[in-house]
Amino acid sequence: MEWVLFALIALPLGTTLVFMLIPSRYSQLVRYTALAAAAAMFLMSLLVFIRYEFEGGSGLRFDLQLDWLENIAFLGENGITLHLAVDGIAAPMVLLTGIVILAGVFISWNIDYRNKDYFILLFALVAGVFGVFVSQDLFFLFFFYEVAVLPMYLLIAVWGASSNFGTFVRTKEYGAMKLVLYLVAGSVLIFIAIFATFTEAGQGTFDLPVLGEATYGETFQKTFFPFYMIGFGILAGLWPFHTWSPDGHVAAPTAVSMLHAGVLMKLGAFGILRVGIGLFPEGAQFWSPVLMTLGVTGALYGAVSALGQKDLKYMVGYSSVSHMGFVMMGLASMNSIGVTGAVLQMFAHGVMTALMFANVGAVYDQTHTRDMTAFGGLANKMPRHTAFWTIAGLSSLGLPGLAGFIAEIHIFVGTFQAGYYWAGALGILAAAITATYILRMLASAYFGPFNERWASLKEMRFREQSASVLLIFFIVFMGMWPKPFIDRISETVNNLPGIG
Amino acid sequence: MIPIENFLVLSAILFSLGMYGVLARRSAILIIMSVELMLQAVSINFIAFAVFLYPDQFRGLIFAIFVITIAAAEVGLALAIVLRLFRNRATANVDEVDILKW
Amino acid sequence: MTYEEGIFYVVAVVTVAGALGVVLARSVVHAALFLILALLSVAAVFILLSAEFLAIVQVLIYGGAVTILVLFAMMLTRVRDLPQPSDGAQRPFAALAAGAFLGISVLAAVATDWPGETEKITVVTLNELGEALFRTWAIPFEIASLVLLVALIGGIILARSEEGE
Amino acid sequence: MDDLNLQWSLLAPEYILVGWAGMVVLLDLFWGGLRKDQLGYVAAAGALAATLVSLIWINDDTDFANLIQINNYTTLFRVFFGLIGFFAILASARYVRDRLLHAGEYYALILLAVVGANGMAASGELLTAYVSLELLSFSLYVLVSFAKFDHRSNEGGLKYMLLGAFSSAILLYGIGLIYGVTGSTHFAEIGAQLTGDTSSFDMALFLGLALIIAGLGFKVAAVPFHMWTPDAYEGAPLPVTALVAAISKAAGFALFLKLFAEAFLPLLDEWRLFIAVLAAATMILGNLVAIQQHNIKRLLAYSSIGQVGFLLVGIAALSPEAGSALVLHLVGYVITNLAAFVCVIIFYNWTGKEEIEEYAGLAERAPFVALSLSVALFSLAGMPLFAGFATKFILFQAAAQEDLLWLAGVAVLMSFVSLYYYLTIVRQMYLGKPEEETRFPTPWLEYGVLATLVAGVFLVGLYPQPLFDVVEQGTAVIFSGSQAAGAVGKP
Amino acid sequence: MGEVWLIPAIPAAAFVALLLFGKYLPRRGDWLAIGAIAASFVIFFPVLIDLLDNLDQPDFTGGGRAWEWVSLDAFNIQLGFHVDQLTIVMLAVVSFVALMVQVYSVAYMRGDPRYGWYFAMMSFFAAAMLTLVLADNLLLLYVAWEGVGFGSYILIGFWHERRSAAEAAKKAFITTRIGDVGLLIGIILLWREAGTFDISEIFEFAEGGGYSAEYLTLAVLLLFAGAVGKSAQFPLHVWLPDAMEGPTPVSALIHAATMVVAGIYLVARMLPLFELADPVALSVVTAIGLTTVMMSVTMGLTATDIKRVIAYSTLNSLGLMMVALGSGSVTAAMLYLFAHAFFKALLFLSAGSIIHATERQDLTELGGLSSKMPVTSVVFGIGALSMAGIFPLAGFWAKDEILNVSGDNQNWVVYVFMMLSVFITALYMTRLFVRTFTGRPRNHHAQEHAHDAEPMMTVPLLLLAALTLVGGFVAFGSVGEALGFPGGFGEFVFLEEAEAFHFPWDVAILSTLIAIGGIAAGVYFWSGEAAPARRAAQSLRPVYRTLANNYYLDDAYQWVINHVVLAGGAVIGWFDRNVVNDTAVDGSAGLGVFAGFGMKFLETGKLPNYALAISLGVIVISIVFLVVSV
Repeated sequence: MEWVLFALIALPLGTTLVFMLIPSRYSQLVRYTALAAAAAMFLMSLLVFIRYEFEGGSGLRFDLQLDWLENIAFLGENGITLHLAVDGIAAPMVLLTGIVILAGVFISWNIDYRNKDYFILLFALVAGVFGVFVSQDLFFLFFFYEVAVLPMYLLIAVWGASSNFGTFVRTKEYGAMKLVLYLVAGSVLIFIAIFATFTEAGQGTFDLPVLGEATYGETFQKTFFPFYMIGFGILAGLWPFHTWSPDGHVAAPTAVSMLHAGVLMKLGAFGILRVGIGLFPEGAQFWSPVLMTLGVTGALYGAVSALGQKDLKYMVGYSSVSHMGFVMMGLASMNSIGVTGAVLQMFAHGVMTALMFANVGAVYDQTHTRDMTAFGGLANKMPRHTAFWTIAGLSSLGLPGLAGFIAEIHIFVGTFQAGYYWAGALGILAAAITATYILRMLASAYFGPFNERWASLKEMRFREQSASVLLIFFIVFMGMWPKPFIDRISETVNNLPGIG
Repeated sequence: MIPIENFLVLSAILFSLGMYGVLARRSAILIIMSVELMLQAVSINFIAFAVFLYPDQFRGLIFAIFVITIAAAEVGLALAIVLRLFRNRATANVDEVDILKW
Repeated sequence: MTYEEGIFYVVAVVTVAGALGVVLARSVVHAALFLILALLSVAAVFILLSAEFLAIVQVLIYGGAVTILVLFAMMLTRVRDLPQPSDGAQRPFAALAAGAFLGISVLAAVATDWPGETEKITVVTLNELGEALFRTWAIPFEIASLVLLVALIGGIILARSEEGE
Repeated sequence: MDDLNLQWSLLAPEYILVGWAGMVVLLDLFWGGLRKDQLGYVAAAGALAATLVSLIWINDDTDFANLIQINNYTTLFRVFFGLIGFFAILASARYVRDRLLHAGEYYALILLAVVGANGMAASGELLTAYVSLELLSFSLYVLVSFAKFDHRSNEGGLKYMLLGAFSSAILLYGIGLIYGVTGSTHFAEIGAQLTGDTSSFDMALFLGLALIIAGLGFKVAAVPFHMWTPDAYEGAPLPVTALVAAISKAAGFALFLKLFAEAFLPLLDEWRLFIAVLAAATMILGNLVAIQQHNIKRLLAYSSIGQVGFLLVGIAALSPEAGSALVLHLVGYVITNLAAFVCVIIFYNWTGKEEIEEYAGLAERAPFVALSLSVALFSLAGMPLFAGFATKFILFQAAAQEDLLWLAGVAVLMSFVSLYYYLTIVRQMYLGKPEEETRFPTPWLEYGVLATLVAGVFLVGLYPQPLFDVVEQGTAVIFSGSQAAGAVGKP
Repeated sequence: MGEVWLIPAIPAAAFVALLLFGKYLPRRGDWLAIGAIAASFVIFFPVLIDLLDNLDQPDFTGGGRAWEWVSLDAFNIQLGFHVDQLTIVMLAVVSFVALMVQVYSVAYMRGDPRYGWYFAMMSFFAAAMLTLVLADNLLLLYVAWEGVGFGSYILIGFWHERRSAAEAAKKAFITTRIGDVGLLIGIILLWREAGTFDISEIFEFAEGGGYSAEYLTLAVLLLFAGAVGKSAQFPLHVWLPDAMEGPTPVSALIHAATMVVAGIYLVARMLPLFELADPVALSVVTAIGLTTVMMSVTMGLTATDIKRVIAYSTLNSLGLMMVALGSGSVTAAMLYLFAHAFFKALLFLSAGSIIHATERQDLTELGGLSSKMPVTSVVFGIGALSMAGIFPLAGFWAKDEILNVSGDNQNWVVYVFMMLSVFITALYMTRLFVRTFTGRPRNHHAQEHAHDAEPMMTVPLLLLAALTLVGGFVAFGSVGEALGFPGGFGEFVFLEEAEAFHFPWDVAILSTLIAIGGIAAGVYFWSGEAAPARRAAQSLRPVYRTLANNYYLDDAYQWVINHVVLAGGAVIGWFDRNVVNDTAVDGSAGLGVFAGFGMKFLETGKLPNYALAISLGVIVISIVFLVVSV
């Protein structure tokens, strides 16, 4: 079974090559190739999730190690290896990626302008994402991290949309440039921290398990944990380094927003957990109050800003900031409940925000506006679409029975258990505010008397519906039966260093 | 006998004067001349070291020979370029050639 | 002070004077003439260092070839018509820099106690020199010839006027 | 001073190059029928031949008259320079045919430049090194001003030439002082001399060292000795720019590394900080100013200055690890840079334009070139999948190993800055609207060259192990001596 | 009988089935929903019997059973069910009223485009409410609690094309949600110390003195916040009157049986903790309850929408229950809840048939319907009298009980206010009845076709009316024993010790007199052309307007929302865009660009400058070298 992780990375990359061979005029062929590849990825990720065996504590599953660079310069045995494996944290993330890319391909179906190049970049991005989640080597984790960021630029700048909000304008070039530069700026910090880590560890290898064994001075940990925290945090939308995210969403094409908010932002949180906390538990302990504060601030701030938005994508973008704030709270709680909750939230938010963007895209394609006040009573024309929206919204406001609740309750409980009463309380308040803006949006855009201006509106296309249904299935599944997720995650989390 | 320092100081003076020339002069030809002065200083250095300190291997002398040779070639090439410049732009003043900047 | 020292100082003063002329003379032609002076006196310095062979080389290559070349160039570029003065705007900085460097290098020259014999000159015979030059130092010699070749090619290509010029 | 090894065959590659250069000139003179680009292919064959021949001495370790050392280091760089010449010539063929006079001399000069570069890498002694350096520089002076009637080429050549002479005078003065205090010009002997107590002649020694740093700094274009670079690059005919960017830097660093590893390593702790500061200044200035450029040649010039800063990191962190990392990055960088320049050349051959705005919509008109250029630029910015990421990562890690984490940090920050201006080019190509929709004609040869280089970029980026093995064997030898002296890196 | 879980499970299953296949079923599957809730109602009896058989066992859980849902060391959520006397009462009420309402709905909702969807949601709502009642741990209770909230959101906004409905649904959900913030925090606080969500275990822990007094007080008050939201107590009561936008049966279900009493149930359930906590906790409960009572009764005087008036009466009742709980008497509260369920459902459903018949629901357009709708008028009258607390209707006994306990356990102020509320209640219920059924029709053509509704709707009315008549007697010990209970209601449902039914005549007579007085006054004021009422309104104009505008509370909240919350959102949004992003982020980027702009002018293009740079470089390096190294 080891091959499966390698295949997860190789398949998208290979597909990009296949795309290059297809003459660009066969756009339909391109689409079906993409669909086939995405389906394959989805199935493989599902396989990874299901076939995850439970013996062996924190042990890595599907462990595969390919030499890349070793016995050279400062690199010793296994200096840098393509070390692929999943643990209980990575497994749900892999699944998430599989889900979102499949849905994303469905949503991208109606892209006509140079769709071949579009899919090439999209799949390169996905390869990077898979790579980050399954890498057990610090070098490759970072390698794939950048791979995942870079294609964003063209994806947004070429296929995105500029929008004019009257008082201000956000061009797609701006959004794309800011997004990429901001994220790479974050990786600068990571870069530095990695150098320091390797030197301090003195193991002559970037292999994460080995680095995990190494001992790091306490001051060293305290010094360099913030590098990881902020460096990865930027990608995770950590307040106040989040502004790339809403603008990026507004500029990005639908599927890219889905991947970006659904998966890419998770890379950041994942990095903090896997690298930051995994290597520097004491540093994490030391900085957790800060992380908690930032997380709570982000959660509230994002929710309140979302409350102030008229543009659907801005609203969802800020809600992402808010929800990633919850993830940060979970991580900062530094106990198994909270951290498990954080990972759950990563999955839950990934699925539901992807669903939200899919819906925004569906209505934007037809109306070419995202101003919620311009709509009204769309439920009459698009009942299913409305239902999807409602489910996504309810999940994000933490309605029991949907994914969001499971994740958030863990986070809140964890936060309280860690003794951050104020933080927990504010977090729960933020969840209530979430309810406010979600329901306001639904009430103004989808309910109430129908706005005749949209008389020509049609229900979502079948492909879009199937994408939504796919996502909803997992929202409900996790909401109803979270055990499979919790078991996998908590098993690993409990074995993390410094998680009490 | 004359101590080595004298020669070294002399070469230092020559070199500095050459440097001044390069920095201060406008005409490319004058700059080339100044460079020649600097190279003279270098040769004096080399020879002095060779004959005073390391006469057994006298690499300095060899060095000096090559310095002179190459200096000559340098002058030739440089002048050719200056000439070309003059043909193109009717000037040999280096501060007038600044289309390339920023 | 011995007579050798006397000679040295005379030569040195002439050399410096020539150099000063090169860098200060208002007319390029004068500068060129000063250069010749400086070069010849440097040749004299070589003799004082009992490196006669180099002195000869110096006189031949510089006193001959180079200066002639320079003068030719001046005629070709009619530098006489160049607007005066021939000094650039950054003269003070130049003086400053040169002065600073002078200080440093003189300091280095004086403050260092040079290893080995610093008072007595050992004469190197011409045959030793030739021997070394063509045996030990054959490689640089060959490369140097290539350098000259390149300079030659460059000179020809750049200097000669194409048809239609 | 007897029993020197005078086995001339050791110099076969250089003889081949020189001979070939002469042949090319003569062909040009006496065979009018030969098309100028075909002449180029002949010359390229020469470079290739020399490269192949130099492979004979793999794992050999001998020297010619104590001046030229033939060992893995030399072989590595002979091959490297040979290939640079090869690709440069191929890339120039069409350009020379359409835009330059004296094709024969042009190619001959490139070949001679390669000879000079080989000399710099091979020589174990200052005089030889200096003469080779001048050979390289002279060839480049001429080549830069090769477009006789182009004022910019002319001006670039003038500045390059005069400043070059000035700086080599400074370099010589430094060499003189070093010679004065150590009594030798052989790297190894100098190193041996400096291992002991140097306090008696520190003055001259450090002045000399400073001057040598300045002189070499000029050749590799380190701030503040870099100022000729943008002008020379912009002025020179495009293929020459490519050549200068590649070979003068490569050779400069070959010498820099060898000299400092074999001769000045004992003084490491004295000069490390200076080089580090130079490196920082270089990368900061290069990358920040590059943001402001609108001419692609000038932009690449500044970006190359930035790259010099990164390479200097390797010198600052001088250690066997850093040495090999430096060479690795050097190779990766040169390949990438050549790829970028080939793209620019192709575009110039089509349109005769070199402003960045004019690249608008290139992705529409020539997807392959646009893609390759993007790849090259991202590689320069140090993005993964491409050479830049792996090599930079290892180089900076090496610096971190030597307690230069701050420098590594600056370097990473600056390569992040560089991403910005590379992206602006990518934006032009992919977002700009082309003035006309028609596809450009396909120049197969250039595309072939480009494809090879891009493949190289990916190879180095995705699996550097073989290259790294070679590089490490190459650099091991230059540290062997000092390791004996027990002065490698820090305790 | 260990299958308690079936009671919520069956409606839940029905919901899923309807959701998936509803549109393919005959009659859109309404029979399925009704069948499901009926089944639950049937299963209720064995459970009841089972409980009665085992009353003596202290640790009897009524055949509850638990599945692990979420489990992670200290934190685990059980799908656990638990039955005790309290639960049983709630079960009876909920399942029965839900059944009635759904039967009623078949006719009421006939022909609605989303008929099937309606019944699906009804099943969901019932299932959620039953789970809430049966939950044996707080987190499951919270889950069901939220489920109920969601159900109400959908049902209130069922006719979402109506702006008002959409808004009302939103308002209901968000308002209750605000209370839930407190609830969840409270639950987690309780968990953090006790390490369990299981209610009984938490009780044990608390009795063991596990919580410090302040901590416990804080926790229970937070729980109470949840109850305030759900049970529409002041200041979160504003959603309830608007919730009338839903279909009338929904209003009946929400107000009579389920949603709003959830809060009461929660407090009753957790009352032991309130007792253990600082006394201030119970005082808060009383105060809130009393405030609610007084506000609602007064507002009931002026509201003109028939359903609104009933809604205010609901607030009124809920307030009373809270006061009862505040007085520490589960018995009184639950007795009232029990009775209230019937007569309130009755009132709503009959109001529903009025609306159904006249398509009007504004008092100013109704009147004189008694002739046209005799049955309705009668049952409505029964309900109204019960609400007013007239002997011997269910309402009387229940209200009496509350008056007793408040008399015993509260100071006289509370008592006085209670009596006052009794008067006003009677007053506005009379008004409602008089304006609706007596006098001359004010809007003829609205009433031309008005007539009693079809049996499908009247049967539930009659059943409820019957229960309203006799329901109160369960208070009597004898009745209870006759039914197989150990004794009267008080000996069945109690907190510490069973209290046999005692009947202080003074209170009874006093309250009855007051009520009758209220009725008389009402007749005086509003009969005929209601001239006295208008005069009163004239003379007390400011008071009148205040009441008519619900004490301006909605306006105040609206103002806060517009000028604080939304404005805050806009401000933060602006801040984020202009300060955080355009200034901080773009600014720092701009710095780099600007630095480049400055530096590029070093490249003057003049060769001498370049040479100067080189020389200066040389000089600086050498000087530093010489200074540092020599």
